[in-house]
Amino acid sequence: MPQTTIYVAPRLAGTLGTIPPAVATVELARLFGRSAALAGVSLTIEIGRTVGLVGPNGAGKTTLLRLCATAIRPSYGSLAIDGIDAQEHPELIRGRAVYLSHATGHYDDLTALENLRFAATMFGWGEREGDPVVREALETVGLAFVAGARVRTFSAGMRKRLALARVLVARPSLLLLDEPHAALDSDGMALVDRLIGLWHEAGVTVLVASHQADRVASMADATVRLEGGLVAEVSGAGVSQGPVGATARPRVAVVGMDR
Amino acid sequence: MTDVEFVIAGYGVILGGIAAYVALLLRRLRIAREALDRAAGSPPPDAPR
Amino acid sequence: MKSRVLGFVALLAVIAAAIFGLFVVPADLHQGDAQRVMYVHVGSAWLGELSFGLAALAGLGYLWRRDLRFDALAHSAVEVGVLFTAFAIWGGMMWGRPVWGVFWQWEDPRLATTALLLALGIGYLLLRRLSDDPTRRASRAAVVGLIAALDIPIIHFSVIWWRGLHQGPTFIDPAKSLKAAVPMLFVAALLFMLTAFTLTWAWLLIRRYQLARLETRIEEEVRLSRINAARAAATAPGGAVEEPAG
Amino acid sequence: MSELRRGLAVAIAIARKDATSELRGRQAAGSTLFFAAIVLLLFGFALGPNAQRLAEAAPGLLWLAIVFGGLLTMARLHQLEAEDGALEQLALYPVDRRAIYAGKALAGAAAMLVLGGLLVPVVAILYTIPLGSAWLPLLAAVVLGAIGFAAVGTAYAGLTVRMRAREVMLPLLMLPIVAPLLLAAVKVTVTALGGDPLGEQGAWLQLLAGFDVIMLVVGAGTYGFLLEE
Repeated sequence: MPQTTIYVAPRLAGTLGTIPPAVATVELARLFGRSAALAGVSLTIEIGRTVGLVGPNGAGKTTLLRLCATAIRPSYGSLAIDGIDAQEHPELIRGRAVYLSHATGHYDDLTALENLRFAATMFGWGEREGDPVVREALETVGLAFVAGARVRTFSAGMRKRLALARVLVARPSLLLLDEPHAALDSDGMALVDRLIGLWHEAGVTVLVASHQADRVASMADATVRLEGGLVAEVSGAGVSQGPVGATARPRVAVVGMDR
Repeated sequence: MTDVEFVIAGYGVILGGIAAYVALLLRRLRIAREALDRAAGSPPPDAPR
Repeated sequence: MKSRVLGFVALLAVIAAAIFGLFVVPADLHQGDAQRVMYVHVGSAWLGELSFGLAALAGLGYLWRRDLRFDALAHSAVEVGVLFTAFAIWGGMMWGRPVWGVFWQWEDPRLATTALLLALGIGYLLLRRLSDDPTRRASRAAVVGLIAALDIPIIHFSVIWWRGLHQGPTFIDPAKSLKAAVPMLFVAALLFMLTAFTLTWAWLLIRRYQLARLETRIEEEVRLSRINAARAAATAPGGAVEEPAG
Repeated sequence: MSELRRGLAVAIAIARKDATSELRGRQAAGSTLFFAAIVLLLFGFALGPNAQRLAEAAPGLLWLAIVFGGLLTMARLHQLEAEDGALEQLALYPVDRRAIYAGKALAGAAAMLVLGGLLVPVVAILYTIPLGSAWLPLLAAVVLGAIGFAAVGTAYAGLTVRMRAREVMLPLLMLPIVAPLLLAAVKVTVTALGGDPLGEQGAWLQLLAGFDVIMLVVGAGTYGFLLEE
């Protein structure tokens, strides 16, 4: 088993020295055009927990992950990662919350090593200190043998492994994995499980959206089931669900209405 | 065209244009107010775009 | 309603200014009656540029405060600005054709600047139509409005230098240059129409702003109804959707 | 100080990444250059064959080809990011948005410099223009023009890359903005090739430089808003 080091973002002390929850949302909603991808989610996830996010397609799993990663802005409601409000200071959350998307986001004309080195620089590793980190990550995800090959030639599974390597190069406090097992062979899936275990041990909060409900349930402290953009059910430890009003409140920016 | 015709065309289009825009604006305002009352009143799921 | 009074005053002012400019003021000694178009042309051009300046400031306001009211003001200012810029171009042609024999005068820096302004405005409005998410639309529009407004002085300088620096024949040959019969009346007519147009512009802007706000509110209601519909449809027993708080 | 150094490292990493992709991308850069060269050829057919008239029009045609080629270049540099969700990943890295803009603008300016630089000899050949002593102001025009075009192009390509009808929106938004740049660049080129009786070349270079500074500042300041989803 290749040696894998997990790097974690420094802990933020909340007010009065308490540890803020990793994720805290109040009636979080997001629209795309006029369809409500997320209709109103009030969740609190404690730090260090591994949480499974399950539900049918279109339930809002990916939207919730992208909101937590600050990839998209909330339409309504509020969201705080490690106590940082996502609307006011998304820049402070970037880097702490790392998102593994379906789209692996690599540059086809660059080699695996070049893509990963670029990611390392972006995550703040210097040229020299980043190199061993990059090489070890490639080793861990089993892509060392194609380090010099262009990503254009990679299969979907290899691209997903490179995306996993990118997560290993980051220093997250919260991981948002969107169907990490997808496109991977059995070894790849085992790799994902091993990594999730390592992240759990290192105290990183992991939110895993997956259709492998049973696989996720066995590793997760808690499971959240989403349906139609709402929380249908929460089970397990470390995750609690808040109330969701029957009607959403218009945003302040719009309210100052003069008929 | 004589000078006067150009002047008439000049003033006509500009003042006429303003008048047309005013009419359009007032109509759109009326429609918007009705739509808002409908939307704010009893919002059917697919309120008119 | 305050703006109703403004509207009424603006209407009277425009009619009076038009009558004054068309009939009271004597024709220009060189350009004859054709010169009368200048009053509406100059008024429109000035309001076009004013609108874009206002839109840029409102855009900045949105980027700073993230309040959609700034966005509504920017949108309204550009729409009204495009209208007056189009009038300015039309006026320029209706004045240029009789006096200098051509509809489009490449030598006239103001005409070129106004044309680019029109293009910038149309680009802004098209950009808004192609975006659906209100906040993203507002951010994009604010940036485009800001860049456009910053470009206007550069355009102005470059076009003036472009024509002025090389000592080719200036487009106003002496025989055709303005020579007001009664300079006092000429200036009065110009200022009168300018004021009338500015009042009209202000009224149009207020009304258009109200319309923009109404449309934002409607969009908001539709968005909220979508969310509330999704919440109401939550059939899952465990769904923690409370009864309406009342 | 380290904040600035980090921003620089990020910008250089992004520019290097784009440069590598450009050089390796078999189709990209070369095809744009050929496109611009063919445009120049067509200009020749449209305005030719009177050599004297072509020589007179050459500066204008050169910069028109650079602008049209530039539109493709700017779109391509951001299309690079759009495939496979790279742009969203780029926006998620914990880096200053101005550094991302600087990196993309640097890559854009380099690509424009190559395009402009290679088109000058093409124009010299096609329209029989003796470059001779004019190369310094021409170089200044191409450099300042490239920077200015990339400064605006990076912001507007970033804005339109995820939009519907982006092929028409990028030119529609950009062309009015770069009108003064085109005007100034052509004037510098004309005075460089045909002599500068009025000594206006300096003024035009200053206008280009001013345009570059303004667009770089506002571009960097607003790029963050353009990345927002």
